[in-house]
Amino acid sequence: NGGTSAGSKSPAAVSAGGESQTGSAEKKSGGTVTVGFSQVGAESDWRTANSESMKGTFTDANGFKLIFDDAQQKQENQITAIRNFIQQEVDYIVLAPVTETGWDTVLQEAKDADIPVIIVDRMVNVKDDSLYTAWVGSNFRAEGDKAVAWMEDFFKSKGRDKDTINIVDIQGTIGASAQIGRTEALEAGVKKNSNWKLVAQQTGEFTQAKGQEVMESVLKQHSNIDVVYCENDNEAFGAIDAIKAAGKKVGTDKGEIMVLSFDSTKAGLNKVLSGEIALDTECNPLHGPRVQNIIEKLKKNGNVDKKAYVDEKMFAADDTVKSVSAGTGKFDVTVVTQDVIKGRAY
Amino acid sequence: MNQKILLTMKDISKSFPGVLALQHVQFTLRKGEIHALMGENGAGKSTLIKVLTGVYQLESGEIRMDGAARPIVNHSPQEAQANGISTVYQEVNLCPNLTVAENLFLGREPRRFGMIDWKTMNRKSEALLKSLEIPVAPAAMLEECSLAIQQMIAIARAVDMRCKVLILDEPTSSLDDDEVEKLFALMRKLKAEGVGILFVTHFLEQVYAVCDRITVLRNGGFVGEYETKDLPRVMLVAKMLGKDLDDLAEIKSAHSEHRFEEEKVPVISARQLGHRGTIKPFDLDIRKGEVVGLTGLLGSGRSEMVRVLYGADRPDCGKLMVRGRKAKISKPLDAMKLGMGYLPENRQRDGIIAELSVRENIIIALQAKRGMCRLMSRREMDEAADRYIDLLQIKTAGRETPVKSLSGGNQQKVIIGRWLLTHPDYLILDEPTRGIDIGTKTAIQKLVLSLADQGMAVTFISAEVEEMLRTCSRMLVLRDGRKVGELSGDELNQETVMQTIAGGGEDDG
Amino acid sequence: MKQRRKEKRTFNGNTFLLIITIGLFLAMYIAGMVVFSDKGFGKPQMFLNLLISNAGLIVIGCGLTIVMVTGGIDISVGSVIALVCMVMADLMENKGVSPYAAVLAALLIGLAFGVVQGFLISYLNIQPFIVTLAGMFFGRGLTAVVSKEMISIKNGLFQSWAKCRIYMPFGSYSNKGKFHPAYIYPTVVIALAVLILIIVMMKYSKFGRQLYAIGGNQQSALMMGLNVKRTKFLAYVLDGFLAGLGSFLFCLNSLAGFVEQAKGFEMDAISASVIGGTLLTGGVGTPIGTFFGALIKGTISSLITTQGTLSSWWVRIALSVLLCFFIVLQSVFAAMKRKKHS
Amino acid sequence: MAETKPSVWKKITSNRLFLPVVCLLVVLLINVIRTPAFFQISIRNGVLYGYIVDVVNRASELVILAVGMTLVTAASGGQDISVGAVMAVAAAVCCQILSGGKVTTNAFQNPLLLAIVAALAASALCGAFNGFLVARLKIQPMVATLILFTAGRGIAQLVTQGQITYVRVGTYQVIGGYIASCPIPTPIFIAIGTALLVYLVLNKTALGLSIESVGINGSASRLVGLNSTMIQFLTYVLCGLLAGVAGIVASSRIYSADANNIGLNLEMDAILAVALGGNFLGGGKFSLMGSVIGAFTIQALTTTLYAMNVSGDQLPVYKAIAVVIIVTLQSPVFQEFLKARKVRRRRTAEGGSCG
Ligand SMILES: Nc1ncnc2c1ncn2[C@@H]1O[C@H](COP(=O)(O)OP(=O)(O)OP(=O)(O)O)[C@@H](O)[C@H]1O
Ligand SMILES: Nc1ncnc2c1ncn2[C@@H]1O[C@H](COP(=O)(O)OP(=O)(O)OP(=O)(O)O)[C@@H](O)[C@H]1O
Ligand SMILES: [Mg+2]
Ligand SMILES: [Mg+2]
Repeated sequence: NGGTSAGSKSPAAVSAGGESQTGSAEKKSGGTVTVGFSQVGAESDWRTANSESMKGTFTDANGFKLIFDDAQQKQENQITAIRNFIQQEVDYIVLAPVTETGWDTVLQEAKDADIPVIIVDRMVNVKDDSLYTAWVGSNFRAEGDKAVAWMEDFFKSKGRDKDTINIVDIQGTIGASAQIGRTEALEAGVKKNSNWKLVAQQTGEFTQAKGQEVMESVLKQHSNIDVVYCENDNEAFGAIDAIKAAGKKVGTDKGEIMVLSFDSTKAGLNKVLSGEIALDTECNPLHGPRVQNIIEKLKKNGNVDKKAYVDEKMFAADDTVKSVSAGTGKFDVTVVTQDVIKGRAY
Repeated sequence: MNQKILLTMKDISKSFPGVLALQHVQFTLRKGEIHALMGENGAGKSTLIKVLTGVYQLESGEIRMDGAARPIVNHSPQEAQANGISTVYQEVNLCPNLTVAENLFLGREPRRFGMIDWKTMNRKSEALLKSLEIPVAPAAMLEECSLAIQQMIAIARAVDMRCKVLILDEPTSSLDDDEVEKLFALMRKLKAEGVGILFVTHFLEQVYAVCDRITVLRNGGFVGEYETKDLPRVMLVAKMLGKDLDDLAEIKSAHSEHRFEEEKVPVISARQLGHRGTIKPFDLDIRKGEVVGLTGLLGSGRSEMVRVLYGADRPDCGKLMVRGRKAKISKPLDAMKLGMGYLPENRQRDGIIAELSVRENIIIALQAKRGMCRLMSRREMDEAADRYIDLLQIKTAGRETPVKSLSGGNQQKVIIGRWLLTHPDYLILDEPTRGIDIGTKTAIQKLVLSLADQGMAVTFISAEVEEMLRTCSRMLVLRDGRKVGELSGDELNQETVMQTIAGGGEDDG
Repeated sequence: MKQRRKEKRTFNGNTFLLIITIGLFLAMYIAGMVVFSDKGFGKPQMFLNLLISNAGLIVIGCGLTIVMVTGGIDISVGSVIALVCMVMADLMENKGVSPYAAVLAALLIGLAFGVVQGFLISYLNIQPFIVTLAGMFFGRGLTAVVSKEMISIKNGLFQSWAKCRIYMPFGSYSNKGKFHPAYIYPTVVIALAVLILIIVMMKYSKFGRQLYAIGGNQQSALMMGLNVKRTKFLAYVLDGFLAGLGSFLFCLNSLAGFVEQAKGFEMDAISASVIGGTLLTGGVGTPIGTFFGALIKGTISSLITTQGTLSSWWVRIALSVLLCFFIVLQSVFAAMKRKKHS
Repeated sequence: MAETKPSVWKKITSNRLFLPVVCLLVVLLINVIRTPAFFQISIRNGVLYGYIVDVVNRASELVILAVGMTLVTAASGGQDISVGAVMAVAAAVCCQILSGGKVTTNAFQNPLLLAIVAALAASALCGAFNGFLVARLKIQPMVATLILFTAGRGIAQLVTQGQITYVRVGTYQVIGGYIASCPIPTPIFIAIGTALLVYLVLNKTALGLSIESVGINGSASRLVGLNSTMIQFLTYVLCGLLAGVAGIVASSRIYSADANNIGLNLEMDAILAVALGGNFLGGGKFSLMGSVIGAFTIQALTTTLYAMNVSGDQLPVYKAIAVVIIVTLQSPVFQEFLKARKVRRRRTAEGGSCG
């Protein structure tokens, strides 16, 4: 499957870990570096792209030996895997945690064994920050905030900032970090804008089928929905189908239902291109080069940032809103074209 | 007769959907007596016992123990046990996954420091088994024991519990004479100790051998209570059936004469057929119209021999010819296609398909023989079922009644009907009359003979030598899985058979 | 006059299977030690990790064995873990309750599940699968009612329990030549203690033997004068209690509460029990078998982790191929035994 | 014997399907009260539209699975927990063939028929694997099917290379959508067709009787000439095949193969459907209709709870309570209890009139 295995060479990746190619040459002389990577599983395209990115980076050719473990979405499996890595005396442990919580004991064991731990994707929530060396990942709350800010700007520019906006939130799997961050952002947005009304909130479990089922049900209860805030692309696909089946229109005009989504997979961006998804906020899975970058630095005893957020883009169907400011910064909104989609790795 | 009254049951009634199983039945048991409960299949004997021990809820009537003023109701077998009633039920009720010792002592295990004392339990079991001469090790798993052994273990368990009332529901149905004698000795001993024993059996001799009193039930109703010595056999039978029975002894005479037109080619002929571990290679020829009996002691391998013939166990040596042609039988269906039928000995395990209706149980073998795709029409099924319900006088609320709610004897009849329906050329009957009442037993014996007259070859196994003598034209004697003798003609008498079984016979091989 | 056959058998079919299971486990582990000797598979800590990771599984597996021996099943255990972990986390972190009280709550929750499910199953005679399936839904749903967010347990005392290491007198040298003594956590001690207790109970108590009797033939057990309903009820209560206790151990390992926790754990526990020789139809099974079942499952995943080059889907496939191999081998041995016997 | 002719009412109440149907009706009744719009059916875009349509439509996969699960349960006294995973395998095979190995396609790369046949063959093969383990090697059903339960989604991912494969072709969506101008969703036809077909096969041949017989007493069935092994094996193959059908329907609904999520947790619902239909999970006598009704009950329950705006993650709590109530109502002990109470009340009434 060409699209994914080329992951590490995608533009997004290069922007983060530019020096990776040169670094690897020097690595060979210094002996191979063993990296134990505990991955959540393969529950979504995003995750698969993430795994492929890691595998594509930590290759023998680059001077690495990757021990890959798939935890099948179970935290206890990850804990076991890390203990296993410790016994194997790997040089680095990379952990994409299933959950944010519950890592104190096992990370302590890693620390006692002098193995640096690099966390990717979700953050871990531990009492003692020194238990991990660095973190690379997405800020789900920021993603949500960006989408909310875009929505505010969009309605303002359309002159609908006084109208009542009925919003449906199709949540991700309850308890997942992405769900928590994105839901929080929306709820904060609803609180802030008194004309926004959250008319329904239901989990679509990050799947198309559930997203569709939930949307079907919601459509039967509410006739005047303005926005569907889907917490990933798959849910958005399902919701769009349900909306169409109910004889309503997807779109950004008044009377139509506007669909917001996250992830920005190729399939998602195609929907943006066709105007069915109004805004798709990116969630970048290509962490391999970034982690490699950190390891190179650590090898040279250099300092690394404790936390590194991946910068993520926003893709919109039109240029009504050119950029939004949310949280700490200002973010540009990319209008999706065929070229943008071609350039995507996943 | 002013023996102390142990137990009285008054006006007991019990009904099941569509059946009035008991109507105003009386029963009185005195201290130190053996009291027979008699009746046809489905008369309500087992039901009465189950009402007494709390397996079924009592509908009306009352039960008193020890002549106490207040009636008791046993809500569960546990309560009955606590009240001093210990029971051996008609169908063996033991746990197959436990050892023999555990089955003997379950619920009353010897303990030390609150923990089960396995050593003592095994030792006690060993002693108990020895005293009853049950040839089995305490540590053996129950499921590995033959049905007869299981039955004896159940009896051992019941008698070893110190009880006031002992109930034995057809305990002798799968025992041979030796075992029965042992059981009787034991019953007499308990009787002397003052235990009251309720005894159900279909063997009249046994009743007259041990019982002091007889209560007769018919069709769920109470017929009467009699002193054994005041009630001659014919009277007893008449009371049970509600009519006189034509003479038992006569059935063979008319028939045993035309036994000669032996055909050249046997229907079944086995050559050095055997099954490792259970049955040594044997030769056997059975011709059309012949009834061949298999006899031997408990565990002598009679059942194993017929299972090998039928393909229920795959023989690992020798060959089998059916009507002169070499037959390959690897599974029962092959045997059925060749015109064989097999009534297994263990009704519960291998016979009835409990939740299915009487109709389905009767037609299932014929249906299987015809194949998946040729479903019998509903009318055909109904007719077949009705025919055999009628012919065998199966007592059932209807042909759609689940077979499990029939009385033990009637279940047996259903299975006999099942095999008759397939019209086999060769029918194997492994203890077909187990648990069958005296009236029907004769009917079945007659049926077997008339089938033989029509040209069917039959192999007949029975624990009762007398019954075999009445029906068989030839008898094979087995010992320890080996065929040790073949008797026919004049040799067919009680004495010779017994001698051969015991091993006094000269013709070994 | 009568020929008597004395049965001379040192062990029956089930004991034989248990020995086979243990033998296969040893064979597998030793094979792992040979193949992955360079990857630390031979270290004693690797084995102890097996116990550490599976402490909760062992305790809950024991509970499941109890109900499975009666012919029942309990598929609510995964949800009970989630609920217990969540409640404990919530109590300690949000309500400021002491860890002792939280542990008590955990045990009570387990007990409550046991009592309710046991009542429905034994007194109302509803099929165990369905009752505990409802229990599974209920527990998971209730977890979400308590909190939809993950809660991390940061309580000092609780963390000190979780991190308290018990060092062994032996250990191993690392590649750098440093000596690391092997260690276990208190969870292992608790799990092993429970295991031994349950083994003794199943073999030497009246209650234990009644469980087997009921599983062997419920009708017979009733006719033999056992109180079937009460015994079954108690089995589920005990199972619930052990589920609560196991959840506590699980929580010590994972230090967190969240809705999706221990999803599918019931299948792990059931398969551990079954690999250890328990029959789903009842009457057969031992806690010691379950213990080895859990170790076998742990070893299989440990082997795959150590191998470390499979992609996600191959991991699943490899896991089940090993599992399949194991189960089939077991059944072949069982069949051979049966054949020899009859 | 005083046999009164059973009244019509008694005849109805003693029917096996009586309670399952009542339970379904009660669930629907709750809807009438809580969500009056529940029974409104309108036509939108030329197709039927309304809650009740959703229930019937969404229940389709469950109905198909429940049919297979019923057979397996009846014949082997155990359940096939791999059906959800087998659905994913079928979906993966189907979509992968249609897309010709690409992640997304807008035109069939291979004929639809080929894809469907291959998918069904794959799922039947899975069923055969389960059947072999259960019927031939005598491994306990739940454990035997645990193997594919774990491996199934792995295999599906292997087929799709861990990607969600999209088949964006209108024809493919017909299976999970609508046929040309027919207002009724296709899955409903497929579900009812499958159930009917299986029902006919069972009742026009001796298969139904044989399955029951084998499930009740395998050793007795063997002795009357039934091939117990073969029959058990067959039910598993059929169960696998039906899971394949359900998998294709589910995949067509989302015109993609989502190996991780197609049929997720559906095995539990299928087993629940069998039980709610009044079937005994220990094997033996069964009622196909009961299971179908059970499947509708579950879906009605889910849709109801959605309609009542119960949050998705708390939904299981209510589902559990409803399930417990339903099975308690159906439990013989409870019915006995009710009957005893009725008798007692009648008796006291009679006693009162006498005295
Ligand atoms: N559980 C039950 N459900 C329905 N009917 C039953 C049930 N048990 C017994 N019966 C019916 O009650 C009647 C009496 O049966 P019971 O078993 O007491 O006969 P029995 O005298 O013991 O006969 P047998 O000599 O054949 O053992 C029979 O007609 C039988 O069909
Ligand atoms: N299920 C079994 N497992 C192990 N051994 C058995 C089993 N059934 C029978 N046997 C043994 O096989 C031998 C032959 O038993 P079989 O049942 O054929 O005897 P039988 O002559 O038919 O006597 P009966 O039927 O009166 O008990 C006996 O020693 C018995 O203990
Ligand atoms: Mg009887
Ligand atoms: Mg015999």
